[in-house]
Order: sequence, then structure tokens, then C-alpha cells
Amino acid sequence: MEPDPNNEQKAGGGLLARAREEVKELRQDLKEPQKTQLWKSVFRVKHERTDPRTRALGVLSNVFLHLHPARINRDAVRYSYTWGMGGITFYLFLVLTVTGVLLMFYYHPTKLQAFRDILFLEHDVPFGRLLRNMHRWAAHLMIITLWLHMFRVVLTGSYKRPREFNWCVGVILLVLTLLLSFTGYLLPDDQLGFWAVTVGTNMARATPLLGSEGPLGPQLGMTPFNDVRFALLGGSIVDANALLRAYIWHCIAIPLIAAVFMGVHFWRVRKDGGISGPAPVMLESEIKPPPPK
Amino acid sequence: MARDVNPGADRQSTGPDPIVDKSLSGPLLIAAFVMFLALGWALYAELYGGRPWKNHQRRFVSLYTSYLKKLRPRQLAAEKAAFASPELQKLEEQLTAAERSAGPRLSEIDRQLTSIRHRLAILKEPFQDARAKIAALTYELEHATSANGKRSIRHDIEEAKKGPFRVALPPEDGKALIVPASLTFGELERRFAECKSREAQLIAQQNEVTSESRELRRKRNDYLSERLVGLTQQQIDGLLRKMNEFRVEIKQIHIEEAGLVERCESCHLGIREPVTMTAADMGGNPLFVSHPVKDLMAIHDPNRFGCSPCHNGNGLAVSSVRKAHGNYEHWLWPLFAKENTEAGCLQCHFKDRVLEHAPVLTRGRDLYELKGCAGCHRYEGVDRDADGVADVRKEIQNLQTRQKESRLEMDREIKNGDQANSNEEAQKHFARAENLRVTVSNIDAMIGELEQKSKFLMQDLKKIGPNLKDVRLKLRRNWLPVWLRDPHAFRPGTKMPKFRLTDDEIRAISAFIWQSGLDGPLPVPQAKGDAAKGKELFETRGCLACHSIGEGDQRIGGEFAANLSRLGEKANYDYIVRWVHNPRERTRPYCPHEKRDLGPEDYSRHGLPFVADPDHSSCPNDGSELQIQNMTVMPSLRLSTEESRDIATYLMGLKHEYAAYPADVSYMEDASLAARGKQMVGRYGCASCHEIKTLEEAPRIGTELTREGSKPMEQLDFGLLEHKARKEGWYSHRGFVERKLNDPAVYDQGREKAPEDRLRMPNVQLTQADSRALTTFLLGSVDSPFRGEFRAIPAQFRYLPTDQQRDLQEGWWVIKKYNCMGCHTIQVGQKSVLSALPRYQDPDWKEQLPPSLLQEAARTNPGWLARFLSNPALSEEDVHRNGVRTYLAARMPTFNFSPNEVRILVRFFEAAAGQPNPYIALKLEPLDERERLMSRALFSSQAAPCLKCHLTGDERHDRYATAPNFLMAKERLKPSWTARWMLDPQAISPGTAMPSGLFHRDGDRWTFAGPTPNVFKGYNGDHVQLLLRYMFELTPEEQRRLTRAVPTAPTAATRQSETVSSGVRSR
Amino acid sequence: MDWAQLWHIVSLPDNLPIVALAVLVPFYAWYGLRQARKTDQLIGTLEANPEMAATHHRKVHPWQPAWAREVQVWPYLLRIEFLAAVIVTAVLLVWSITLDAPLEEPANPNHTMNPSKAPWYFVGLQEMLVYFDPWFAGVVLPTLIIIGLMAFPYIDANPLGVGYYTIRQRTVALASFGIGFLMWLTLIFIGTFIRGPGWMWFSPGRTWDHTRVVYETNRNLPDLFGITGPWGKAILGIIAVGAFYAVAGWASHKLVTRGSLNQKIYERTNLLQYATFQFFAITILAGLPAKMLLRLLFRIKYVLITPWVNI
Amino acid sequence: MDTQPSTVGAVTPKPAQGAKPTGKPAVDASGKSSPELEHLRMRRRLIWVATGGFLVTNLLMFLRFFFPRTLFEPSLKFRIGSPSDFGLGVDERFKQSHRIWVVRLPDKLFVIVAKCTHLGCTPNWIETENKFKCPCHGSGYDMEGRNFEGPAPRPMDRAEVELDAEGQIVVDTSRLYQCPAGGKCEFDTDPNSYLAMS
Repeated sequence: MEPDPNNEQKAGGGLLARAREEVKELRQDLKEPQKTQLWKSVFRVKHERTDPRTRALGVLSNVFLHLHPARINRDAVRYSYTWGMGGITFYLFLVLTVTGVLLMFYYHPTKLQAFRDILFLEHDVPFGRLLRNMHRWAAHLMIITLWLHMFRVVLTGSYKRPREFNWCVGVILLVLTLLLSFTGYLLPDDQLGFWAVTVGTNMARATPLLGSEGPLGPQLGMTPFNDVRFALLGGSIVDANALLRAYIWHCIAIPLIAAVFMGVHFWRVRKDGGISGPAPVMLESEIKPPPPK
Repeated sequence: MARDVNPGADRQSTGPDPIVDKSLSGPLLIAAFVMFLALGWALYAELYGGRPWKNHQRRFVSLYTSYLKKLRPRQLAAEKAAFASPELQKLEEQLTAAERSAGPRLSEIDRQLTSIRHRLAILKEPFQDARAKIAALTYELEHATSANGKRSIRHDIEEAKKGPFRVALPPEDGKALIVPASLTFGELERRFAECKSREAQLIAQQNEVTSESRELRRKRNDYLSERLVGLTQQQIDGLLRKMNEFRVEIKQIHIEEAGLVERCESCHLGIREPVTMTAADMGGNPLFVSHPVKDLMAIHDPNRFGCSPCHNGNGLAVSSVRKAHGNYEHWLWPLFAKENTEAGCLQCHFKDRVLEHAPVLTRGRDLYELKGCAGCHRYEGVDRDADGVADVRKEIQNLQTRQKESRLEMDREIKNGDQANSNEEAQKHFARAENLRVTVSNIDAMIGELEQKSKFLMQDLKKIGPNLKDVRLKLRRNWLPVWLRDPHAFRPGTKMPKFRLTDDEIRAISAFIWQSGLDGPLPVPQAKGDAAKGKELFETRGCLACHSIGEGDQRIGGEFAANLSRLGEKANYDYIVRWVHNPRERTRPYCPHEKRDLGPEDYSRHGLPFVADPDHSSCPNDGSELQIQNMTVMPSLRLSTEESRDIATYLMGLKHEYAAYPADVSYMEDASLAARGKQMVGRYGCASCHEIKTLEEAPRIGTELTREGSKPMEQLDFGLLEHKARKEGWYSHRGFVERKLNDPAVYDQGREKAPEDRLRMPNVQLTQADSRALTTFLLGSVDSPFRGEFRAIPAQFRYLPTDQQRDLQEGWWVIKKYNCMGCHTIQVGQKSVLSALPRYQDPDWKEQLPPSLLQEAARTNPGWLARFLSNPALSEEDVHRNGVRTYLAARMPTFNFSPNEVRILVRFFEAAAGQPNPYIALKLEPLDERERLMSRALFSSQAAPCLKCHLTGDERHDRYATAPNFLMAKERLKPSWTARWMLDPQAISPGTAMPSGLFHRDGDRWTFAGPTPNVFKGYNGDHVQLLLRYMFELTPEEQRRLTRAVPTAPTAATRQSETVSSGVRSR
Repeated sequence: MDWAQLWHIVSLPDNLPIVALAVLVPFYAWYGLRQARKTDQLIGTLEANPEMAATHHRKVHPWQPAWAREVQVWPYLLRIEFLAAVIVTAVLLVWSITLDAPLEEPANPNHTMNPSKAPWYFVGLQEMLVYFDPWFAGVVLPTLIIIGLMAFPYIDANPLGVGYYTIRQRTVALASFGIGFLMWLTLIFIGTFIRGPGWMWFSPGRTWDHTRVVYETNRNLPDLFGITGPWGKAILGIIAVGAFYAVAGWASHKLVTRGSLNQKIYERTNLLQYATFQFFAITILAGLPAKMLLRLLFRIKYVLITPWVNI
Repeated sequence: MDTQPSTVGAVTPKPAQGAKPTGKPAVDASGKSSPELEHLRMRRRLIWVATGGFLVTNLLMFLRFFFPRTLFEPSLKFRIGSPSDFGLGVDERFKQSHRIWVVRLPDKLFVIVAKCTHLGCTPNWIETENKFKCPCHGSGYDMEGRNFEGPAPRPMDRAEVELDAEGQIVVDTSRLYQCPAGGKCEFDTDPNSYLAMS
């Protein structure tokens, strides 16, 4: 719509006029950044028109958003149906990752330093206390939202064909989340964590066949030095090794695994035809004969 | 909405679409806003909420600055005053004089220096340049490969060295005209070196010339610094500057090797300031006071020890007071309360009996022994003798087993030797056998040693309470139940605690005690004595150092032993006489092996006389070591029988006339009651303080308290009060201990318990201060603080006493055990009990006070000291007197120390006086005839009337003498000390009657101040040394000769006058 | 009634999530079931007149033909997600500022905490330890739960009720999951709020007193019948357990097949599915509570006693 | 064409999605704008500001987080006592503990770092010849640390010294002063390289 600068320059420019033109152009760009080359290079799509197609493109061409389809069942955006718990859980996972990484900057997983580091975080690292609290509370919250998500999925029967597998992935994610939280519990190396983990791992001691105190364990030559618990703790008691192992599981191994499964989970949501509903109700009278096996 | 409908769908709309047409901006706005506010809150919490120290530091800066400003003028005035003082003026003059005298030479040196420096400056530039060039060439040369390459470089170097270097040097004499010279590098270098060394010389000279004035200046500064209390002007200014540059930040001490991080000073900013600040100084804010005990800080530098190792609390925490002081349930080392701070000392000094800087703690330790806590509650290292005995017995057993083994081994070796098929092999075996034989005999020796030791230990074994085997011989029967009901009522302040006993319990116990008593041999019946004399004796012989007499505000004397005010109501005269005469005399020796008391019958069976004393201390039946004396710390005062009678009579006269006792106590003979009584006695652990028949080996009944301070909270039984305690905030070790001490039964409140399950701890009489002291002691008794993963006092902080320090502490145990401080001054600033008695306030009686022992070992020969301690009479036959100071009414008692304790005490005194150990007497060369004449003359001259006061062994004279006999000096004293003493006794013990200034300095020798006899003409030796040598080879007859020479002993009157006039009377 | 104690437990920072659960779960349950009821009414009406069913759009949500059946994710979904994110962030921030994450004494193996509890989400398992031996409560049971959850969709042969809240079409599934979920939560509540020092049972508001003494002698089922011999014990145990499985199985079968719909579903279910369902239903949904009751009411510790394992 | 400002309002905080960050005048097809729309645009701005502000502040917090208030490093600043403690000449007291010599001249006091400028050995102070001699390759320095023999390229470095509030000398070995051959000599020129003595 704006006039072509070249013409004007021809019309009789002089440097001054030209400069004015440049400035004008600049202003134009600032007014409508979408038009600039920079903008276009970043957001591959033209956005000057907000018609359905552009918006769809907007979603599809955005690495963060393309998990979503371009358009969805009109009622699926109703909070009453989704409760948004899955999304929140994921968001919390992100929060935990960020805060966790930051905390790692001030934490040494060694017997002598761990506890002191927590005190250090609590007392003089700027925002250390805030971060630590956020990390812990987000972890708790995540478990809650996870359970509610699961609850909703059951209520709406969303685990049924074709989503059975995705449900299984979900269950695995649940377990992983619990493990994440559990391994994190030991890291401050205080009585709370220490005994929680001791109690927790003592159960492993009683694993049938594989635990030194489990049924048939001793008969199979299981001792506190070669059973499951030993493998978990890297020793017969909760000590330096256990701390280190907890740390590595908590900060690297489990998050990676969880991330992979999350990927699968989301991917499957898309592939299984988006979220299950709200679907039109089906009537008892409409039950078709079972599909041929 | 056109764009939301699929292409082709009809466009006409019906009603708004609840999803598409609804705007969310409202909720979004609110949510975003809330989120933003929350962030704001977080920022506040981070920057101010959780950072109290920021405000504290700002407040401190302003307060401190204003305080310093106030201080400044005061200090200024002080400085002025100091400057005004004559001494300083003198110093100043000397200083100026010195500087003036040094002035010309200095200026000369300076002139030369400047010229030299000038020359150097001129030389330096070309020289260094040339040197650099040559160095570079040399490098090339070294690294050149081809022969002719090298050659050419060499050539270059030569060239370079030739120079010529043109330098314009001013001539040495510094005249203005300048002669340009052209030099080769060699010359250049030479000159440069010359100048350098010259410069060095000059500086040295300068140094040496200024040395005197520097010395003086130092003196002046020292003088000022010691005259000036507090800070100098520029120090204050410095501090003010510091306050201006003050940075608000976490102040932290980080002790790498100890893993300690202390941030206490982020709020307690005044602690290490050089000024002493009270809360008042800092606007009434106790937060900023400086550390109350600067000396302690000096010994325990915070930069090395931090704060929390002593004070506890959480050194890392700075976000709130509660957290920092660790006053929350999850911090196991909460800050010690102000009144119990000294508990911290014990964590490292747990082996020390007496801590100079911790009076409260030390008092706590004293009480723990004094009140007999140790009887029921084991505390590592407190009951040393008992533990010692046990250890020794164990050790002996081990040795015996080892011995047996080596015997067997030996036989085996010999057998092998016999059967060996080669000669050298046999030799080998026999050699081994030989060694083993030696080992065996060595072990024999060791065992012998140990048996000795155990014998000594048994001799030192004491009980807190009296021996109850003697009740029948000692006590009135019907007094016992009254006493048991409430000892504190009968004898306020007694060690005997009040047990909460029901009537029939009391009956049972007294019945058992009474029936378990020995009924013979009875003490010899004694005639009555003279009470008045007895009173005098009692008050002068030193009984009051431990015992007290009189009730209420009439009470005088020590708290160490019983108050005897109502003795007459309970005791049996004959027994008291025996007791006063020798408390250690035991009715029947006890055999720990047979676990019973031996009577005459046992001895007669073996045809032995019934005597038990250190020489006859083994059991006639099985030869095991006997307990042959009463296990009391009360010593024998070596009183004659008459004196004992007098005292006993006096004491028996002390009673309340109105005191009424139950008439019928026949139940005390009831055997059935006794059985029950024995249970009770066992249950209440009476046997841990008293000797009771059949219960000699009874175990302790209380919990061990060695680690009380670090017991996990839930192991402290608050009973039903736990939740009350939590609410009221005394759910802590401190709260527990304090309340327990004040009312031992407190944690039984509301519990349904059978009588035999109730808490047994009796009520002990404690003042507020005392219970505080004990609490402090117990709070400090923590599990070895050097272990533990997170918070451990690092091993390198551990207190490792030197030998002398260890000797000191060892000694303190004994000294406290026998209450030596009742009569003597042993610690600087400590006053003996006697010195506080009204009688000794009179100046004439002050003379009668037992000597202060501050420098004892510096004065006396350790060998002699040992002898004196084991027998203060210094003689076997006439024992009813003091060994050294026969003129003292108070008597150094015989404690029957075992050689162990004697050794410990001697070591203690040597350590206290910093004497080398062992002591080697230095040899004095003998006097020749002339010298003997001279010293004899001086001794007997009127000018030096030594013998007026010093004992001579002549009855008439000694009545008035008030100083030790010279005859003793030879073996008693150390010559070096004696010399110092003769020169200036006042310096060694202020207030002594021995006059100072008897000698004056004459060149490099001391000469007698007064007129010297003619024999001295032409003698140029040291008079002090002369007298010393004379004194140390004095013989009785020599002394007799002297006494004959001296005018007859003065009458009391003259003595008095002299006392006043010259006061020439030594201690 | 010791309010301080009660407040102390409830206000422990680490217990806050449980308090939150106590609010959130009921709320969302109500929130979901309310919709379920609506749906069921709709189903009711549609079942009633088929021609309406033929034309009806079959949703509880309002709909008009002119409205698009689908909407753009951007912005209609994203804006909600964004809102949720913002709210969660705000909540989390406030929570983190007001409550500090607990930090207790430095770890000390020589000093056991009393009570020493697992993290709250595992407290359920810890509570199970009271009723079963560790090998079962701590290992077998969790495994079973996980497997059970995973098997859930494969067992549920019900073709109806996909993607909308309903009760009448999915009674069995909902009931079984509901019971399980509820049980898990209850265990957590008991473990956290009821179990005090020494893992003793403190009814709410009772002071947690570590010196408390209780009389608890546990007996085993055989003891009631005075059986002592190992074989006898084992046999009795097996009989008892067998009987329980039989009865419970029969009961649950009756329940599962009530109503025509359930009947239909049952017919569509194959044997494997059904067996698995029964196994989990009896073992976890019925077995656990039964054992708990035995233990809590009749203080019976073991039912089945063999030389190797006791249950 | 933007007939649904609300939607845009909802999404503005996510500029990454390519919506207009701040609404350009919300004008519908027919070009007329209404107060309601204005109102919505206002809201939209506020949301945008709040969220943006939040993120920016977070970024700042993030940066601050990397600067803890306390450190646990051994400090290179230490006190060596007051000037009067040092007589004229070279003082070797702190050679062991801090690898420095304190040199007191009549007019000034400075601190030499005991490190040969050749290869970094620790030279010895030879009182008799009053010079520093490096055992490694024989470099020699005079008592002011100036090299005059051997391979050493320049005088030994000096550490920063200053008097603190209480009149104590504070040495900071992290701040060194050099005098490279030919280069600019920082000794004496820099007031912190020595203490002037009266």
C-alpha cells in the first residue's frame, strides 16, 4: 500500500530526501514488523491476514505448537471436559526442569557437602530458597495433577480403543514421576529424606527371590550385598553411593526416560485422533457385534 | 465468524457461539496481574524479608560511628595526659638528643647515598642495555649450529663488550664538574657492582646509626600504648574510616580445613571490634556488644576456631534469628543460653578439672563431686580411684594370662631345641626360650608394679558419706529416723539429699542400717575434756576450713564438710574423740576379696595381733589387699588425746535443747523389717555414698551422665509434661535438667506408678547459682564432638595439653578432693576459707594464716616437698606440731596420701610454678674460713637480726619466732629462689613480714644495706651469695653458736614493738 | 481433643499436598459426575424416543447448526492453556513464598526418626506393611497395581462410553477404578494423619505421644482354631483363602452381570479378560480391605501360613 | 478484518505465535471502531505488560542467581602487622606462609613476590652479600629485587600494599606490579606498589 521509495528518489531526491525516506521506511517497519524480512525469516508464514488458513499454519509451523492439531472438536476446548490436568502436569514438568537445573548449580551430591549446600541455598544464594521451594512444591503438585488427569481419563472412558496403549504409556509416566520425586527426596541428605529412603528401600529388601529378606531370597543366596536393594543404593546402607545414585537417577536418567515417554504420549494423542471427546453419546441399542478377532 | 465456518456452510448466524464469541481477556488479565503481584512479593522476600542482617548492619554503622565520635575527645584527653607525664618527657628528650647526635653522620650518609644513587642511575641505563644485548647474543651463540656462525657471534659479543660506553659520571667527592668517560662493558659492570655494594654499606651504616633513636622511639610507643587504655587517636580515626567504607554484606569466616562456615558476625558486628562496647554504648542494643572476654578470644582466635564450635547454633544461617541460633527442633546444636555458655568449653576441655576462664563450669564440676552425684551417676573420669582400681585389676589378669602363655611357649621352644636335628637350629630355639624367660620375669615386675598401684588406689578410695558400719558405735539410735525423714531440716546445706520416704520405709531403712552396724570393738571410753579449750582449738587448728559451725546467719566456716552445730544430738562422745583424734582409724578392716569385715578372730586364727595399718594391710586369711582405713577424706590433725577430748567435748555441747526424738524405736531391732530395709537401701542406692555391710560392692543406680548433653530429645523422659514443655518452650536439654534438679520427682507428675517404680533421685539442696552451674556442666557433657558427619568440631581443634598442663589438671583432682583451698591460696586471686573467717581479719592473726602456695615449687625442693606432704610433722616421734611453721596454730594435717597422690601433688606444684622436672640441685661451693667468719658476723650483727624471727630450736626463743628454721633451708629450699627471696621478698609474696631492701646493688654485686662488720673490709664478693652459701651449710652446732652470739630472746613486749617498727619478720 | 496436635500434623508443609487432595479430589469427582448425570439424562431421553435420537447431535453441550463443528486451536485452545499456565505459576509462587520446604537434622544412621515415614505418595504402601509382610506390601502389591492399571483398558470390553462422562453405561469400570483410587487415598490419609510414633493408631486430634503404650497382641487365623501343626496351618490357610476367592468371585460375578447392558458387555468379554478382571478385583479391590478389616477389627495377622510365605 | 478482538487479546502475550503483539487499531471490516473494542484493546495491553514484565523480571532474577552472596575461596589479601614491626632491610617472616619478602627502606616499605622472573623458582635472600640469589639458574637481584645478574629478564614483581583502618599493613598478592626491561616500570610510579615511610 505504501509508495515505492525508488520513485520518490527519482523524483528529485538529494541525500536529505533519501535519508527522510529511509527513516519513513523504518517507521513503517516498526509499525508493521510482520512485513520486515527479519520477521518473515523467523515466522515462516505470512500473518497479515488472520484467516483460518493462516492461523492453522501458525500452529503447524510452530515447533512448540505443532503438538496440537490445527483445529479441534469445538467442545474439546471446554475446561469442564478436559480439566486441563494433562497440560498442567506437563507445564509443571517444565517448571521442575528449569528450577532443578538451576539448583544443580549449587549442589554437590557428597555426604559432606549436600546438607551444607541446602543451607547455603536457603540462606544466601539469591532466590535459592524460592527455587528450592518451587521445586519441591511443584513436584508435589505434579503428582496431584497427574492423578487427577488419570481420574478424568477414566471418567470419560478415554483409555478405550484405540487409546489403550497410550494409557499404558501414561501409567509408566505415573511410575516415573513417583520415582523422580522419590529419588529427589534423599538429596538434601537430612533425616527426613534419609529415613524415607531407608524405609522405601527396605521394602526392596523383601523382594521375593531377589531380596535378601524376601521369600526364597536367602535360599537363592541373596545377601544384603548382592540383592536388589544393594543395586539401588550401591551399598548395604544409605550412604555416599546412595546419594550419588539418587542424584544421577533424579537429574539425568529418569528425566530423560520420562521425556521420551512423554513424547510418545503426546504423539499418540495426535495419532489416536486427538483427545477422546466430547464425543456424541452412543446408545446401548447401537452396540455393533464385536469386531472379528 | 465467517472465517470459522467451513466454506459453503450457510452464513446466517443464530445467537452467539459460547466458545468462539466468548472473550477470555478478563480472567487472563486478573490471572496475569495476580502472577505479577506474586512475583513482587517474591522479590520483597528475597531482598528484605529473608535478609535481616541488612538492617542490622546499617544500624550498627550509625550507632558505632556515633559511639566512636563520642569516644574520640576522651581518648584525646587521655593521650594528652600521658604525653604530659615526666617519664615520657624524659624519653622524648633522650630521643631528640639521640637524633641530634646521630644527625650529622646521618646527613653525611644521606649525601653519599644520594650521590651514589645518582651515579647508579647514570650507570644503570647503559649497563642494563648492554647486558641485555650481550645476553641476547649469548643466547644466539648457544643456539647457533654452524661453527663459523658461532665464530661471528662471538666476534659480535666481543664488539659489544668493547663498547665503548660513554657515561658522564660525577666524581665521588660529588664536586659539580662532570667527566665523561668511555668504558668497556667489563669496567661498566665493575663500577655498577661497586656502586651497588657501596649503597648497601651505606644503608647498613644508616641502619646502625639510627638504631638507638629507633629503639627509643619503640620504647616511647610502648610506654604510650601501655599507659593509654583503649585506642589511640589514629586508631579511632581508622575505625571511623572503616565505618565509612563499610559494605553491607554477609560477613563470613570460612575455615577451610575445618569445613566451618560462620556468619554470626553478619549481625553481631561488634564482637571483634577493638573497643569494648556494652549494650548501653550501642543505644541499648545487646546485638552489637563486643565479646565480653577478650582474653578468651585471644586464645581461641575466631579466624581459626569460628564461633559455633564453642557457642553452638547454626553458623551458616542468616535468614532469621531463630534459624541462626538453631532454636528449632531440627537443629541439634542450639545456641547455649547466656547463663550456660561455658558448657561449650567442656566440649574440648572435657578432661580438665579446673578451667580458669570458666568459673561456672568449674563450679558445676565441683558440685558434681561435692554433692555426691558421682555416687549414683557414673561420669567418665570423675570417679578416678574406683575406675582405676577396676582397670588395674583387669590389667593384672591380662598380664597373668600373657605370662602363662609365654611360659608354655618357652617350654615348647626348649623341647624343640632338644629335639632339633641341627645345632644352630637348637641354638635358635634356646635363644627364643631365653627371650621368653626374660619376658616372663618382666611381666612379673609389671604385675608387682600394678599390685603396688592398686594398693595405693585403694588407699585413695573415698566415699562421699560416712561409714554406716559404725552407726552403733557412733550414733544415737532414735536420731536415725528423724535424720532420714528430712536431713535438710536437721542440718541445712548438708550433702545428704532428702529422699521422699514413707514412714514405714523410714522405719525399715533405719532398722536395716542399725542392725547392719558393727557392734564392736567399742571405742575406748574417754574422760570429759575442757569445752572452752576445745572451742579455741576447733577454731584455730583449721577445722573450719572444711566444717562449718553455727546456724543461719551465725554460720561460719567451709561448705566442704558437715555443719557440726547439732552434733551433740546425734553422736556418741567416745567415738567422736576417736574420730577427732584420727578419723581414718577403722573399726574393722574390710577384705574386698572375702567381701566382709575382718575381726580379731580372723587374726587370732593365724596367731596375729589385730592391727591394720599401711604396714599390715594384707588379709590374714588370703593375703589380699585390705581396706584398712575409713574411706573419708577427713585427715588426721595429729591432735593429742587431750586436745581431741577437748574438741569432742565442745562439739558434743552443740545441740538444740528443745529437739525432741521419738522415745520408742524398738522396731529398729526388728529383723523382719531389716529385710525390707535392705531392699530399700539397695533401691535408693545408699551404698554408693556410704559403706554399708553386705552392700559394699553395690553397683551405681543412676544413669550415666557423661553424654547427657547430646542425648536425643526423645530419650529424655519428660513424662506427662512433654507437651506442656513443648507449649511453654522448655522442651530442651536445658529445660529438662533445670527442672529435674530443682524437683527430681517432677517428671512423675500425674503418672500412675507403684512406689517402687517412682523416680528415685533424691532432692538435693541447690542454690539458683548452683543449679545453673550443674546445668551448664551437664549441657556441656556431649558425645565426643569430634565425630559425626555434618557438624563436627574438627580434630585439629582438640585440646592437647602439654605435660605441665596435664600435671596441673591431674593435681587439681587431688586438690579439690581434699579441699586444699580451704587453707591455702593456690590459684591467683583465690582466697582460702580460713582467710575469710572473722578471726583472721585481725592483722596479728593474719600472720597465722597458712602460707600461700602460688610459687611453692619454685621455693621448695620437690624431694623435700614429697616428704613433707606424706608426713607434715617431718618427724616420727613428736608429731603434735607442724613440721615447718611450728608457730602456726592452724595445723597442716596428715592426709595419708598414697605415693600416687604425693607424686601428683608435687608435679602439680612444679607445673604451677613452671619448674623444670626433675629438679637437679645446683652445687654451692663451700665457704672458706674467712667467709664463714664474715657471714657468722653478719648473721649475729644487730643490723641483720635474722635469728630474731627465724626459729632456732631453742624453746624460749621459738615461742616468739615466726619464721622457719634455717637448718631446714639446706634440703627444703632452692638456692636460686632463696637468693631472690633475700633480695626482695615483697615482690614474691606481697605483705610478708620479711623486709625488702636488705641489700643494695653495688656494681655487679649485691652488698648488705646496713653497716657491715669489720671483717668485710676488702671483701668484694656478693653478700647475698655469701649468706646463701652459709645458710645452706648451716649445722645445728653452728646455729647454737650463733644463738649464743645473739642477745637473749626478746620479751613479748619488745617483740611487739619490733613487729611494728621494723617488721623484720619473715613468713 | 488436642487441637494443637491436629493443626501441627495438618500444617506440616509436606502434608499440604494431602490436604489439597482432600479438597481437589472430591471437587473434581463432583464436577465430573455432575456432567455424567447430565449425559445420562440425555441418554435416557434418547433411548426413550429413537426418532429424536436419529436427528439429535448427541451432546450435552449446546449446539446450533450454524456453529462450526471444529474450532481453531489457535487461539481458542491456546488461550485456555495459557490461562492455566499463568494461574499455576501464580499459585506455585505464592505457595513457595509462604511455605518453606522442610529441612530436618543432617542424616544420622544411628538415630531413627520416630515415626519415620516414606514420602506421602508412598505412605499408602508403608501403611500396607501393617497388614502384610514387606515382600507382599512393598513389592508384589505395587507391581500388581501397576500391572492392573495397565491391563485396565484391555479388560474393559465395553463398547460404550468413549469420550463422554457417563455412569449408567460404565458402572463396572467406574466402580472398580473408583474403589481402587479411593482405597489408595484412604491408605495415604491413614498413614499420614492417623499413624503416629511407633506407627501406632492415633485417632485424629489425639496427642502423638511416643511414650504411649497400647495393648496389641496379634494372632493368626489358625490360632483361633487351635491348629498348631505346620501342615494344618497351611491347609487351613489355603482353605480360607480359597473360600474367600470363591465367595468374592461369585459375588463380584453377580454384580458384574447385573443389568442388560452389563450382561451384553459380559458376553463380549473373553475368558482371559474376565479371569484377569476377577483376579484383580478379588485380590486388590476385595482382598485388601478384607485383610485390613481382619487386622483392625479382629487383630488377625496371618491367614495363610507356610514355611516360606505368610499372608 | 479483526472482528474478534477478544481472541487476539487472548493471544497477544504469545507474540511468538505471530499475532500482532500490540493490537493495531481494532477496526472491523466496515472500519468503524467501538468503545467496547477500545476497552478490550486496553485489557490486551495490560495483559501483555504484566506477562512481559514477569518474564523480564524472571530473566533478571535468573542472572542475579549466578552471583552468590558469599564465597569459600582462600583470600589473597592478608595482614602482616604494622609498619613498626619491620626494621630496615629484608624481612623473611612471610616467605614460608605467603611467599613474599617485606622490604623496608628508610623512606618506604614494599613487598616483593618471591618468584624468580626467569623460570619462577623461589630465590634465597643472602644477608652477607645483601642480594637475592635464585638457586635454579643463578639470577641475582639486589635488595630492592632488581635483577643485576643471571638470566632473569626483569626485577621481581611487587604486591600491592596498603594501610588498613587499624594501621595494619594489608598485602594483596592478587594485584602485582611489574617492571619489564625496557617497558614502563610500575614500581614507585604506582602509589599502591609501596608504603611511604616518614
